[in-house]
Amino acid sequence: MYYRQAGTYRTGYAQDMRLMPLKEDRILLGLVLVIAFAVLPFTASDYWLSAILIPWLCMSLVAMGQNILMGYAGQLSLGAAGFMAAGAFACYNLILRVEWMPFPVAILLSGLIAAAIGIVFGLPSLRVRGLYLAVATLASQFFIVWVIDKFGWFKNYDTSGIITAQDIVIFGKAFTSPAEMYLVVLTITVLLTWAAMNMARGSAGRNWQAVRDMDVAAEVMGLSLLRTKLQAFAISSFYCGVGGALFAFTYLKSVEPAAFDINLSFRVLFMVLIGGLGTIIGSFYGAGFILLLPVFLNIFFHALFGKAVDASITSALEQVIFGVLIILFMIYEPLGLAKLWQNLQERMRRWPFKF
Amino acid sequence: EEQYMAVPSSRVGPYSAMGTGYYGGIIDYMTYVNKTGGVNGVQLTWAECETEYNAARTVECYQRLLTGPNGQKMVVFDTLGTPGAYAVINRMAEDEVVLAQFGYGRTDAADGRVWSWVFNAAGHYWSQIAVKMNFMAQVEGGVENMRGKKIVHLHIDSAYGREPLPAMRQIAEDWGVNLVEISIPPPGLEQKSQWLQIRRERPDWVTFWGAGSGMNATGMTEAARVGFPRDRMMYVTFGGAEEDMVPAGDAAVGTYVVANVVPGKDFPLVQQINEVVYGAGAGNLANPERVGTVYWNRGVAAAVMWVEALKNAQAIHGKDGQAVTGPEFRDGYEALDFTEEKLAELGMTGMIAPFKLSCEKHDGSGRFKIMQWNGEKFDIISDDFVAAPDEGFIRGLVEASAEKFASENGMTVRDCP
Amino acid sequence: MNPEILFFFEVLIGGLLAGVMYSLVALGFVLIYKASSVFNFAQGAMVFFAVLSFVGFMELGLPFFLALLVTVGLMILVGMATERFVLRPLVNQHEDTLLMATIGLAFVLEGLAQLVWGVEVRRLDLGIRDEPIMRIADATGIFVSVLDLVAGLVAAVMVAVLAIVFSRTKVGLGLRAVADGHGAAMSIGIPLRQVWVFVWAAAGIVALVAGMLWGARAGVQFALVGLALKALPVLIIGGFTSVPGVIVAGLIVGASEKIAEVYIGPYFGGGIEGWAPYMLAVLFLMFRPEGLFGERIIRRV
Amino acid sequence: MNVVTQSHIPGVERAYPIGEPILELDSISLRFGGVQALTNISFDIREHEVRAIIGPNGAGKSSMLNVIGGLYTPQDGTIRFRGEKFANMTPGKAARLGIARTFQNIALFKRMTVLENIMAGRRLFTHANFLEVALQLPRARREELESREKAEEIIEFLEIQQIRKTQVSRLPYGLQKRVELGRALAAEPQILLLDEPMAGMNVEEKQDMCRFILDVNDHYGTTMVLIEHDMGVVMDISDRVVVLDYGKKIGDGSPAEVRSNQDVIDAYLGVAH
Amino acid sequence: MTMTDEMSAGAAPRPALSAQPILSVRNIESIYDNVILVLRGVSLEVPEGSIVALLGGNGAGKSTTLKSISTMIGAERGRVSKGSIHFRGERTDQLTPGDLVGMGMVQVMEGRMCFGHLTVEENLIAGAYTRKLTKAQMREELDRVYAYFPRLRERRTSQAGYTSGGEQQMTAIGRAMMARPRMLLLDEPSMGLAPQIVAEIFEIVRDLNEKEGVSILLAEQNTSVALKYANYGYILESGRIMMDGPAKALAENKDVREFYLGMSSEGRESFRNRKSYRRKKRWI
Ligand SMILES: Nc1ncnc2c1ncn2[C@@H]1O[C@H](COP(=O)(O)OP(=O)(O)OP(=O)(O)O)[C@@H](O)[C@H]1O
Ligand SMILES: Nc1ncnc2c1ncn2[C@@H]1O[C@H](COP(=O)(O)OP(=O)(O)OP(=O)(O)O)[C@@H](O)[C@H]1O
Ligand SMILES: [Mg+2]
Ligand SMILES: [Mg+2]
Repeated sequence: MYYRQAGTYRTGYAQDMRLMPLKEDRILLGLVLVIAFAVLPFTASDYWLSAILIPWLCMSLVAMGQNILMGYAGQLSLGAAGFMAAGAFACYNLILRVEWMPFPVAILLSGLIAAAIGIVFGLPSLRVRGLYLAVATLASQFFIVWVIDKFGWFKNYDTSGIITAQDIVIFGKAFTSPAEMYLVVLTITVLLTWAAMNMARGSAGRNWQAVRDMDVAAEVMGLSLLRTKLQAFAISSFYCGVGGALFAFTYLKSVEPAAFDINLSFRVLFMVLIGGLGTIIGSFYGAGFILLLPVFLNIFFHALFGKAVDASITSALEQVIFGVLIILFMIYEPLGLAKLWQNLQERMRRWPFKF
Repeated sequence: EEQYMAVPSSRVGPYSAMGTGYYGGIIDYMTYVNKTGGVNGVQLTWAECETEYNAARTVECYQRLLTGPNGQKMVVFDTLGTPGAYAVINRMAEDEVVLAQFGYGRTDAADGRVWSWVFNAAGHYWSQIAVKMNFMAQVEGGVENMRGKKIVHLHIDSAYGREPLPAMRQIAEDWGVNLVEISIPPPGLEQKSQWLQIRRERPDWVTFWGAGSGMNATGMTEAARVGFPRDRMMYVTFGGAEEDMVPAGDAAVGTYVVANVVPGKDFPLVQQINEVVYGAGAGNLANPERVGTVYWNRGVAAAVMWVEALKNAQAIHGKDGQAVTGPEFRDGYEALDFTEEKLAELGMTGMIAPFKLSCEKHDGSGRFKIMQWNGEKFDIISDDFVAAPDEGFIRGLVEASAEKFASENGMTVRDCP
Repeated sequence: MNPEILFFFEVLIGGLLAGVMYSLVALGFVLIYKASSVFNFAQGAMVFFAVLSFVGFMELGLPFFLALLVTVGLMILVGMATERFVLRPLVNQHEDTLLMATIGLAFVLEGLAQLVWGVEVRRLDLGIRDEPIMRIADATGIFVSVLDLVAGLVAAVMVAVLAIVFSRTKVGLGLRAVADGHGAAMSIGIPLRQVWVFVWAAAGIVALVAGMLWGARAGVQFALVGLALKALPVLIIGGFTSVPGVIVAGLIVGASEKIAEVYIGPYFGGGIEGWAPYMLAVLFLMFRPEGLFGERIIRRV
Repeated sequence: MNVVTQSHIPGVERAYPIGEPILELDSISLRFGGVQALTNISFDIREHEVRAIIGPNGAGKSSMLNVIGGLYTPQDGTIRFRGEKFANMTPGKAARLGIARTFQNIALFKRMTVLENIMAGRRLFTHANFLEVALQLPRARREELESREKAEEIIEFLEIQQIRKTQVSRLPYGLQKRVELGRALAAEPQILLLDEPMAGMNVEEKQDMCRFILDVNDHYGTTMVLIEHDMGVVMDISDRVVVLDYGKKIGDGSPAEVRSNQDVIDAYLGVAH
Repeated sequence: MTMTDEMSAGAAPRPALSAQPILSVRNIESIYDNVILVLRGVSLEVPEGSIVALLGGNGAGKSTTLKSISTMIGAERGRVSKGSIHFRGERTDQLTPGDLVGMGMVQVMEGRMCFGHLTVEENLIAGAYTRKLTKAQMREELDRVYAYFPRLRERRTSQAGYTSGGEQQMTAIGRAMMARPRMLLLDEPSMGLAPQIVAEIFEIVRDLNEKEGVSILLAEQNTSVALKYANYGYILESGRIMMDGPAKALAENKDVREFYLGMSSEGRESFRNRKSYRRKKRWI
């Protein structure tokens, strides 16, 4: 077993406070990054890059946003898709209307725009909590999509009311092939993940969690609930916005507002719950599970039965199995995939002992 | 030799009824072709993928189906839905795949100079709305009588629901028709406010542009509740199927719908499929009763065009008895020419209107039959297919819109011979 | 009477009638939330599952009432199964966990329903006329159908019954106790399992009723799942924990959304019904964070 | 007035002799709907002293602390801090004035570790905004290190090193109380409000807790307001005691005085002491 | 030294009072989340009609022991992984808390586990959930409890969530009494209660025990009171029974006096004289 915690000593808190105190973890991370950046782009098939990896990374970002708000700040929200839409259409219009606009700047700005909207729709959180807040945030979901759908300007008055995402151009270089777009998405995802982890572990994250776990105590410590909650809403929406923009520009490519409907918001919610509330990395697991499991089930069933069994039956069956898996999950590890992985590590450390 | 086909079906969720019927028809016809010697000996194989009628998953399916199990590349893609079509429409040229929008999707794609890979062989929403208004004119006793009449366009609040408006507004203006647009937010299982508005407007006609039989059926029941005559309502092709009428019960009786592909069991082709495929128990429909229904027949017709396109492609590129590539298929599809004779020989006379595609003309006849629901089935009430009042005009709109799009997105407009 | 005013009343009444239909769906949520502080995501799926099964049984040749009986039995079974395989293993877990589990349940029910009964759209004929009652129409110019009245009646009765169960009966006390704390409830011997089976079965039956009334209009089909969305604003305005709140809030939502759509909608090209109720709900929450009738959230230090 | 100069450790001069009133409460009244939680209560708290509040259950002790901490706003009455008048105290203000507290029903951040809880207590000493934190800019890093060091200092002091990284919800009740004290200390308060810090502890643990309280009071001169039911503790470690009963003040003075006060005996102590 | 062999002997349960035990716990191990082993072989007996005290420091495992007995531990992702528990001769491992309440065992859980949204009186009524009572009988029962806790009568109509800590503790105990148990498991009943109420409550406990013959197992930190009222005591430290014996004997024991009663040879030692060194319990 490679996993040894014993024998790893730390001198000074700085070292203890590193992102990954364990050497093994750092090695693992490095490996993952190398594969993600250097290996996959050249080895993975276009299908994998454009239909699996890209959407997965995009949705992971969105889930991360949802997780910051829900998992860390404890503000149950259902507006994710709305903010994705905001980001996507902001990005489109920025590039459309400001010809010199470089893609990275556009992405950043669309994130910020989403964040601004997020703050507005976060206001109810000051008085409203829990499920009530969740339903209240649905208002943002419906309203944002409705506005974009209603007013032609957002879609440059396209006759069929859809936008066609422009090509991604960075410093004159166009990123159009699946591999290239994958690299763009990957880079942004890695950067934002790093930032999210820092916030989550740092004072920002502690403030959010304080508000989540015991807002009275947090207030008594001199924490302003108002600022903390709105901050969480803003950051969360930022991530959703960026995720949405990338999703539109690298995956959907041509987008109608309806693509960001309520069901998408729910799916994002599932991702966070399955992945694990209050864990950044869990967002990736969750997004993977919710986004890809149905796909794999579908592939699997068609491979298994081919044309022998009526596809209507297999499709329905897939749904059932998906549901059962979710339930089993919650029973076996309510804290989500992230915790599952953690326990695994625990086991490895203690191995071969039980306790 | 085999030719790989892609079937991005939607068999679960709100649009499952539609999906099972349509793709059932497609698969049944392909089975039929295989059982009757294939396409000049080429057997059809296909892979299916569940889209749940959802844009994101359609994209995934598109990528997944792009190359088939046998390594062949997909030649044609048909999403049976506007959202799906929009999600993939920009990939066609690049991947060299034909997007066969069978009576749905992006209208101005009918201009082959701009959208060289996209087809509307079963007509599109502009021709459809024009036909409807033409029919109204007939009923009212001539276009001149339309002046001052009021039409409510009651549509789902989405791109698809608004698609016919450009054409509709134009015609209404020309005819002096008073057009009122009222939208229904999805899922539209509850349309009280809309119908109250209609009651106040007291229109002469309502064109209903809904999605999903929930919304469509509710449209009719609500109409009944405010006492609006059903025989003054015309349903869109995606609301004009048995699945939409039956749930509304008596409330549906009298409702008009238009059909780009006429339902019915009596067409020789349908009967042959019935005995060859279902006779051998190889049918795809869980419930064989649905053979001959609107969506199933539509699926069959769509598949017929695939197969005819394959034949043309083989002929054009001298690949008789061999599989063809995307570009070859496209040429074949562009060369589709459904004359009366052709239809007769296919055993589908009167099932679709004759039409001919070409380099620039990617839309089919643009003609529809008018049907009326009698509580049991649809009565065909126009013995021939009805055309738009001024087909040239519609075509003009299409080309204008296509050119606008091309210039905006820097697409090259190819010039056709 | 001035037609404009008359029309306004029509809109109002139409809205109220629609509101009743929303309440029917919302009721199921309240039932389960009140008794276990679980937000039952699967409620919409239950509506679909219940009524589809009902129609399915009728197609199998069962007469109306027998089919109804069998379906009720089925929903009780569903309740038991849910308790056994979903809730029991999750005793004392965080609400999010239970929420997630009910989401899984939703997928299962949707899948099963389509697996067993197929995806065709069914028609449901309750034998209740849904055309305007002419006598009323002639007298007042306002259109009301028998089905409307029946729906109103059914809703009223169900709400009354459940309200009494919760506030007056021993079972009701047990339910509320469980909602306040699984652990404490268990420790004094309140049988969690029975309690849960009870509410879930009840919610299932409520779902069936709602499904039948909706299905009679929109047809029995998957789209019914989406009804849950219509219920949510009703829930927060009424308060997740209040049975009477459901009906009041339902009426408020129905009326205001219709009035908004008819009188304000046109200025924005319509379709504001989609979000108007939620905006309204937010406004309400600003003044009463627990809804109109919801229990105050107790926070002590 | 008799200024106590004796340190808690007999024979040693007190580093911070008890000084002028730092907090004065003037005729505070608090109602909850029907319940009259506090009626017209006035007393003061002197700098550096250990001030105990005792009284039967439901007397209004916690409510009193909540008023001081700005969680409850009294219907009337005023609070003076170092002579400055505060009509409506808010939790934020209180915190900035240097008032920290622990809660009767533990109010720790359940899903965080001991260390995180205590570091969270450093709120008022962290100024880096979330961007600096996200990008790990120098100030953020520096502050993070500082609060970590301070937190460790407190952990040492409270002797909870072993459970540094344990999630607090996993800790037994007594330890949670200790962590809560740690979180309050992290704010380096001038006044520390302790609501039954020793409830549910056995004698030995109470002795430890007392030691912590007194040490803090000695080393930092922190003023302590202490609610406690264990008369032994109250008598031993407090300088002055207020007695509440049914929201009214029935006694105020040195432990000895209070103990001999007949009302107090009747209302609170009962025969058993 | 004495304590060590005390311990080695103490591990095995010694035959307690003559009467046959209503509750006997044999060498159980309890574990949370399948990883956190809390009880490492605890054995104890509660003779019919006696009051037994379970003493020990924080995290010793008192609550866990009680939860294991009432099977409530299952609700916290914990389980008894070894050993057996018998209540009135029946093995409890297959029973639910509900069954046990039916058999006459009620646990009053640590901390104020009231139903916050229910009124005090509703809380009490809920306590009688397992019993079939007429309105009249219910009234009697309530009056009986109110007789014990007059303060609850005053606050009966207010939501339990808004009552003071002590009031909530009383509500919890009163609620348990409503079930007319044969055996009560009390987890720190004195916690957060004013001295005279503590005295009251223990008097009540004794009454229950003497008048109604209720057997009682109580986990307590307040050793002096506990030993004052109990017949027999067990001392639990880090999941093991360290010593046990008749309450009197324990109260006399030197170490118990020092560590649990805070008595030194010359009377009670003040909380002021702080030991600057950290005392470790010698026997761990
Ligand atoms: N937020 C509140 N809402 C309603 N009533 C309250 C609230 N807080 C306290 N009370 C009431 O005020 C009275 C005093 O409560 P408080 O908690 O201050 O008593 P206490 O002295 O702390 O008692 P204990 O020693 O048991 O903690 C009690 O009767 C309680 O019911
Ligand atoms: N739900 C739980 N999950 C994990 N560990 C737990 C749980 N409950 C208790 N523990 C652990 O079990 C040990 C014993 O806890 P327990 O509550 O039984 O102690 P105790 O004797 O009751 O202490 P106290 O007197 O403070 O109540 C503690 O170390 C605690 O960390
Ligand atoms: Mg208190
Ligand atoms: Mg305990």
